[in-house]
Amino acid sequence: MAEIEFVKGNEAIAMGAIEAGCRFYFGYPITPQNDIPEYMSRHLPEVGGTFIQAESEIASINMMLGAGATGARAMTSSSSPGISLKQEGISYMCGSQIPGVIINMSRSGPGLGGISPSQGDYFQATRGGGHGDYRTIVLAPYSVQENYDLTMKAFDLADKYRNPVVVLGDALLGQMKEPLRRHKYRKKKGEKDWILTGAKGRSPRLLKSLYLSEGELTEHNWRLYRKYQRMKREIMYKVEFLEGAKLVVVAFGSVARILKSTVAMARDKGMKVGLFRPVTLYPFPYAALDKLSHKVRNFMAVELNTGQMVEDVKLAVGHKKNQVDFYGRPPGSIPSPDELLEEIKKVYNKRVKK
Amino acid sequence: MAEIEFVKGNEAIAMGAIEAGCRFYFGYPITPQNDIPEYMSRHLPEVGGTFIQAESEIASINMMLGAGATGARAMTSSSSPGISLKQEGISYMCGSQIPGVIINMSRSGPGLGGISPSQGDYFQATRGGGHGDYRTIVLAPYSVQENYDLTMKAFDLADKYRNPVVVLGDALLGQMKEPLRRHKYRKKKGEKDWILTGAKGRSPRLLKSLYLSEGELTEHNWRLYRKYQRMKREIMYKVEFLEGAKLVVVAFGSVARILKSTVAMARDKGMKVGLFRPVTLYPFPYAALDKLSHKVRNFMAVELNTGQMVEDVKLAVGHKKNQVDFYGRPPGSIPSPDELLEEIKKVYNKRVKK
Amino acid sequence: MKQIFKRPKALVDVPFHFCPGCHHGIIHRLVAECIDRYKLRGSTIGVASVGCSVFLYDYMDVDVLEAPHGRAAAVATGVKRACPSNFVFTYQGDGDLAAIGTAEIVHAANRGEHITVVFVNNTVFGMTGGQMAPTTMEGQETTTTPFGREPGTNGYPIKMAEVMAELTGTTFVARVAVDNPKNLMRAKKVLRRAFETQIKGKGFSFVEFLSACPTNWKMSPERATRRIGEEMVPYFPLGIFKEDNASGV
Amino acid sequence: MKQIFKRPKALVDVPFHFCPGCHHGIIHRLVAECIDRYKLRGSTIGVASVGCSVFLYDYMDVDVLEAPHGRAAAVATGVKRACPSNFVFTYQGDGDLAAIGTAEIVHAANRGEHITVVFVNNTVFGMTGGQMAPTTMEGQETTTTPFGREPGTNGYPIKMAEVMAELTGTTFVARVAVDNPKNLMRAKKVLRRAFETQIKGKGFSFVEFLSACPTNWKMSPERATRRIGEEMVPYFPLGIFKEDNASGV
Amino acid sequence: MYFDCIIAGFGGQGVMVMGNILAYAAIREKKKVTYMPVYGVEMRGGTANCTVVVSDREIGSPIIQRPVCAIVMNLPSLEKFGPRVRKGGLLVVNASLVPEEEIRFRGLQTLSVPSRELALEVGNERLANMVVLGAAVQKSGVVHLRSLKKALYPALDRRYHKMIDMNMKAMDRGAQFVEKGR
Amino acid sequence: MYFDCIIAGFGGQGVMVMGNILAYAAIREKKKVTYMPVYGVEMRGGTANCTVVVSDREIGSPIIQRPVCAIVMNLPSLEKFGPRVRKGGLLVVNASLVPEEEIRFRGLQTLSVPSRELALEVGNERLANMVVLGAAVQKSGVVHLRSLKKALYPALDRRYHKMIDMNMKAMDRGAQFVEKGR
Amino acid sequence: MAKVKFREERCKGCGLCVMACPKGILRVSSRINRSGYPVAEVQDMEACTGCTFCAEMCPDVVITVFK
Amino acid sequence: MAKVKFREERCKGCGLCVMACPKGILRVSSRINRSGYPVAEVQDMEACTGCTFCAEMCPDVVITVFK
Ligand SMILES: Cc1ncc(C[n+]2csc(CCOP(=O)(O)OP(=O)(O)O)c2C)c(N)n1
Ligand SMILES: Cc1ncc(C[n+]2csc(CCOP(=O)(O)OP(=O)(O)O)c2C)c(N)n1
Ligand code: SF4
Ligand code: SF4
Ligand code: SF4
Ligand code: SF4
Ligand code: SF4
Ligand code: SF4
Ligand SMILES: [Mg+2]
Ligand SMILES: [Mg+2]
Repeated sequence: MAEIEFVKGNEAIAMGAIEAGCRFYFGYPITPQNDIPEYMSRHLPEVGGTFIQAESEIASINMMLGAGATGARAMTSSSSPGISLKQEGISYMCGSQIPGVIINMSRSGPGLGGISPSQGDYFQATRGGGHGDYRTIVLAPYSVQENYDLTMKAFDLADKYRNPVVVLGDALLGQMKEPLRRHKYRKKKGEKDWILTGAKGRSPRLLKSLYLSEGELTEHNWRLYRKYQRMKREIMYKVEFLEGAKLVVVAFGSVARILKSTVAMARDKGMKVGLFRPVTLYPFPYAALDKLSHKVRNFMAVELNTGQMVEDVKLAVGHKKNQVDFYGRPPGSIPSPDELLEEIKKVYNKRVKK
Repeated sequence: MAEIEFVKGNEAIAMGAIEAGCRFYFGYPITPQNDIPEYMSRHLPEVGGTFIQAESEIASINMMLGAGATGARAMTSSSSPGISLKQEGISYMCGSQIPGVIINMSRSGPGLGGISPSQGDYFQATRGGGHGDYRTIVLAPYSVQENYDLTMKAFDLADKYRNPVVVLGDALLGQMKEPLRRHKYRKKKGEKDWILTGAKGRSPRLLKSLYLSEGELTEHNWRLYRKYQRMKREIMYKVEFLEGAKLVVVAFGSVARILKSTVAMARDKGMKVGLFRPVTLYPFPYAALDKLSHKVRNFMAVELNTGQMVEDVKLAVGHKKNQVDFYGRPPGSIPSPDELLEEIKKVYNKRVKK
Repeated sequence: MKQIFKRPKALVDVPFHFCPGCHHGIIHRLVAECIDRYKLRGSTIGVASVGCSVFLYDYMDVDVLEAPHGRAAAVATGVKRACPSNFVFTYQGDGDLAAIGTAEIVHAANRGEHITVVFVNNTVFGMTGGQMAPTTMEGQETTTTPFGREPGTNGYPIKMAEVMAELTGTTFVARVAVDNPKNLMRAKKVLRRAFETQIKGKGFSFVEFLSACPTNWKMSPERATRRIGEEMVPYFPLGIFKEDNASGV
Repeated sequence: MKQIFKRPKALVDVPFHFCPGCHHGIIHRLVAECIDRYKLRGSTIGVASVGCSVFLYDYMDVDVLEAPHGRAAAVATGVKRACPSNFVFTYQGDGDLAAIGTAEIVHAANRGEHITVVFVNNTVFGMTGGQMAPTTMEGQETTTTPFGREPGTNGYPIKMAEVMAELTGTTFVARVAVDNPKNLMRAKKVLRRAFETQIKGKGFSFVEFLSACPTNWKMSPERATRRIGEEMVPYFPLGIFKEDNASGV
Repeated sequence: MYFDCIIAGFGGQGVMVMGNILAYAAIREKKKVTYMPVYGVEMRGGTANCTVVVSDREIGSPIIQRPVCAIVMNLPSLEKFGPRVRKGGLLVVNASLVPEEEIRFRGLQTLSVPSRELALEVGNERLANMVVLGAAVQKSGVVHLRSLKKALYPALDRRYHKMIDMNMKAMDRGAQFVEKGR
Repeated sequence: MYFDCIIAGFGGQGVMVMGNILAYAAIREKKKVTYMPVYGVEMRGGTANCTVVVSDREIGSPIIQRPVCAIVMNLPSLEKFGPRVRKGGLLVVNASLVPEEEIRFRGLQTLSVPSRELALEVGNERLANMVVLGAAVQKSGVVHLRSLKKALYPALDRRYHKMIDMNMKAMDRGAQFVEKGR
Repeated sequence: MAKVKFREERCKGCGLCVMACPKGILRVSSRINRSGYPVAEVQDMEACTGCTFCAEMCPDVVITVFK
Repeated sequence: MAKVKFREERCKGCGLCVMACPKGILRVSSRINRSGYPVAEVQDMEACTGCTFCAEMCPDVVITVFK
């Protein structure tokens, strides 16, 4: 297993899922993530798992809700428009505290948009595009290896918090191929004492999200809220080139990957630019960025959209106390490292060299 | 017409719609907004309009997309779970620039939740719960009269910007009855030169959201972005008791209505508390709050959820520079003016009287 | 004296929230009787839908999962695929199954999922206050067809049992009523056959119950019960539309 | 010499993006011919769906609206209700209409919307790379049925024309193929009848086209075209399943 | 002038229509009014209540934790809302369904109305709610009895207008009960 | 060591497999690699391209605006990617589909490979892509020709393994063309 | 000899048992239970055959039958 | 006397016209057009009856027929 394979990002996700014990996959085709269902349809049967191509994204998420309720590790995947359709189901899963893993290899919006990479679903993923107060952990890989590793992790987190977990990639991370090192999954301990298996020898169990008596739902919401607060333990982020940085670029996922080159180029040119990459988008690493903001005054969010995560950066570092600039490239074209360097230069010259 | 009627909030919305020239309604029943489709089914035929009870919320929003594309004034209404299901369609309408009015008389979430009032859909409404970068104007009435007036306005704004407009109420605003003064709708000028009517004597028209050639979608997204920026002209908010306020409570919709009593009570008790009520939730009145934050240091967001609009308040006034406290009451019980007074007192004593 | 009629064990001893004369109560009891009969109390996973029967879990002494409105068939698919040896049924109203849940029921049926679907057709959206359902009869007044259902605008009452029978994937499809003791006794037998279809691993079974909603029909319970035979049965004929191996009911 | 075959006027003079031998091209042309024949160029509103035919608007010289995947029938409902005197048609693939769009097509049909549905059944999700569709044949290998469609897991190929015919609300329902000149000529006539159904205000018309997808079937265009007669027609019989007033084709 | 009131009972007892009539009466008197209904899950049966606020000035909250007045039509409603009435406030009880001994709230004015008996006197036990409403209005003085009766026209569906006379009689009977103590 | 390259052509010309083989070859040499494909809308026909980055160190962007090398298999690809090659970079052109006169880029090394002719020599015109790839690798030296050939095993589906010999020959022919100029 | 027993507090007075009884010995009385419903009762227990129709038809499982 | 004309640059060499021609006078040549497809051609125009089958079957509307 330690052999290195050359794998497409989408496939790495499917591999990670199967390795982590996912035995049920429910999905509906949509570009650019079809390698996931295709891989699952071929390889799940080998491990005794079940692959179902559902009639729609809505059916998929609800099949997953059903499988998850029985304690099975289950996954669904889609891309932006399909994820929009799953929002009601995700809200139900959160309300009923049923785990499951949702992959969004997002594409361009709004509407039918296009099939190129995009980060336009940041708000949807981090704020819950469905109704009501709910949150899902959101993991944002930026390499094929992370696609694999974070998908595995997603299953553990889903079970740990009895909550759906979203892996937010995009067309770039799904289509890209890179060497992948597979590794054995070590199962997390823990009995599931809430699952539906038939009430043999015990009193019946019930999984629901309807709470009608006075105050009950308020309490349920606070209980969920406290759970979401506990998720802060899972916060992950990566930093690079922070030494003496005068400007910290904040970015996640595919654009963070591109910026890796850009920031190296900037350093080569003597610009003191660092890179901060949230790996958990929810919970967002507010505290880490806040801490950084005591040393660094200038931040710049870069996203493949017209400005979403930048709000979290502002909330974290307290704009009006610190500078938060933004460069957005909405989907439909992908910025190259060179183009991004130009944008960073503009900000750097304005803020740092002023 | 100047006669005063005693009308349920939901019905006021339906009346406002018909008065504003809405002739097509597509909807699917869900508590607590059923009075809207029921009113429409009875009264649209009187004015030659069409009421369709669709097979689902998804069908409803897509029927509206179809009717809107022909230039008709059309509306759909639902409540939280049903609105979640409309997110893909809303994203398409924004992407294709098709107007329409969407009423969300929101209820408790997450999941099936309950049928009591809630403000848990704030993020969904203001950030777009669907995929991609898109925005809808969000109007938040707080009385039966405003239900009527703002629904009328919603149709004008939808046409003006060729974009769906959301009216965000909740169970309280839908069920409450108050006297209503109807008034004649004055039609806004303007030909619709983009609508589909059959290409007789002209070249064909096309409404779509798919943009595949390199850079085209990026440009489309910026075009939409600029439109969303222009929407700032429509920002509305109301203030009360601002004279010498030491603490400004920020709230919208039903809870703002309840707070009207609370703040009056606080003033009676000599506490210098003011009330700031955003009427447009998107675009949010950032600038007005920012301006206020130069005079007032302490803000408190109050919401019927676990904390959503509070982020916008923080973004507006720059927390870390100003204090932003929060009281949330997630759905399942409604806070009374007295209870809210207690919460405000706590903050007031901590921040102002310290 | 021997007790010759008693409450089934699988029916939790609490009062129903249903309106007076609502047939949901009868249908609940019939389901519970089957659970008793086939000793399924310890192996059943019920899937509740959203409608007047949403509190199914308060009444059935089995594990229950609440599905979003219309999605019970998809949810049950997930449950049954993950737990093939459990007995899995859905309980769905006509709004739930025949309106918003059309795609889910058609495809669960077409896939031949090994589940049992209890479908309650009361020609209205009961829980939400009596709006038109896809099964609402021609001319019937509801809160959203105040002038009566007019096929030109609203289409025709949909015959779900017939549509289900048309699909290759279904094994057992029937329509019953509980409006009088005779029909009720037949319904019991049919429901048992539906249960047996799943128990024997034979595939997808579907039973449509014609059911009275006195409240939203704005009728007395008696009048409502009579309406079933007078108006509904002529349009929605009772009977078994499809079965694997026939044997007289 | 007279030109006895020419490109229909309603078909914009640009190359198709379809793969070599894809029948979508033929079907597009037949639709355009009908638009010409009935002089509908100025009054048609087409509703494009998502699938290989998504660029319908690039090819048809009429107003076109793009519907979200699966929702064309609902979108067309909105269009037609708002513009009852326009000619409104949808053009949908089998993934679009028979999978995600099941509820929308069933209910548009059941309401008897005055629209014409052109349904292209090529037994796969073409655009997304050849995944199983609800219409995929038993045993057929697709990218998501790598070992062939197995009814026990994936269900049976769904016969949409038959399901449509079963619904009370439909007026004209037929299945055709364009795999040889004879079938193609018949298809033309059937499509005209479907157009006439709407033009005469008679209600909902539905034509299912059996169509080859050489690329995803991994066959040469010739082999793919032959497959239609050899494998598809026996399971998906051609013919008119329902019509208002019969008159020989 | 400010008055608020919760009216509660079984679904079917007509508490919603009581609230509506009261609200219309206040509108007739050029007051500001809000009316807020709360239903249970059950379509029929179950419990229901509504809150009516009447004031000279613009009304803030349509929801009241501690009302000035409560009209309770059955025992569960008494138990739920009785304790919430403000000190010195008014508690109107449907004595036909609530045993006298259950009504023991300190510092309140209480008014027990034998609604069923009085309604039967007027001619129909279904008029019980009108009797209670007449009594409550007479006791509280929130609106004139005259306005209350006039309010029947806009408040009731045209179908029921033929019963307006009966309803007025029932209101009168309730008011009379307050005046005369019987 | 750092190298990046865009390979572009019609769908069906096998540009994706070229990129894959190159990537596998680099992996054999213990390099870091990324491969990024870009498809058009068309399932068949249309245009396709991929980007391969090879480096000793961890790779940042898998997408390159100005590559060190471009391999263009048809005229549209030349027009699109030719101008993007970095000064002093390498432009490999499929001379069988691109007229010589179209190739006029300053400051680049250009290599025109008559792929069809050479492939036919080896036995099958469908080997044209392998010829071009062999030539490009020989010219750029990004990996050893040996590694490139070995990379056929992991890169090709087992079904096509019987054709590996032919493919190797085609690569050799391409390399030879670079060496000998014919 | 047969006997039917009513669990009165559960009765909603719907009258379906009355409709169902072939002997016509049931009726909805004017007695009101705690939930505010008039309750069903037997008029002539002697005539009961124990056919269980009333119990089968009762939506609220109010009735049990002995024989 | 009939004539078929091919708009070669639109041809994708799918061969459906070849299949359709009752006279068997069409074939896909080895000529490649600008899009990289081999194109169809007539071998024996004299034999053409102008039945239009080829044109009807051509998915890319490459063929026009004269008679
Ligand atoms: C997504 C969504 N849409 C709508 C509703 C509201 N809703 C609840 S139950 C129901 C219909 C109930 O009708 P039916 O299924 O026929 O059941 P019945 O109450 O008649 O037994 C509806 C529309 C919902 N809960 N969720
Ligand atoms: C909500 C949503 N889900 C999935 C997709 C992806 N998608 C695009 S086309 C298609 C299916 C195409 O198949 P079909 O309708 O049969 O048309 P064909 O390409 O075969 O003509 C799918 C699943 C989408 N665009 N939107
Ligand atoms: S509303 Fe109708 S279906 Fe619902 S409980 Fe009452 S009678 Fe039964
Ligand atoms: S993929 Fe299939 S359906 Fe799509 S264009 Fe190609 S051949 Fe036609
Ligand atoms: S059927 Fe049951 S609930 Fe109805 S009246 Fe008879 S005993 Fe009471
Ligand atoms: S058991 Fe039969 S006879 Fe006896 S009361 Fe019931 S229905 Fe009547
Ligand atoms: S017109 Fe007929 S005969 Fe002539 S080439 Fe075409 S198919 Fe052959
Ligand atoms: S059918 Fe048309 S596209 Fe195909 S080979 Fe013949 S002319 Fe060319
Ligand atoms: Mg129903
Ligand atoms: Mg298809």
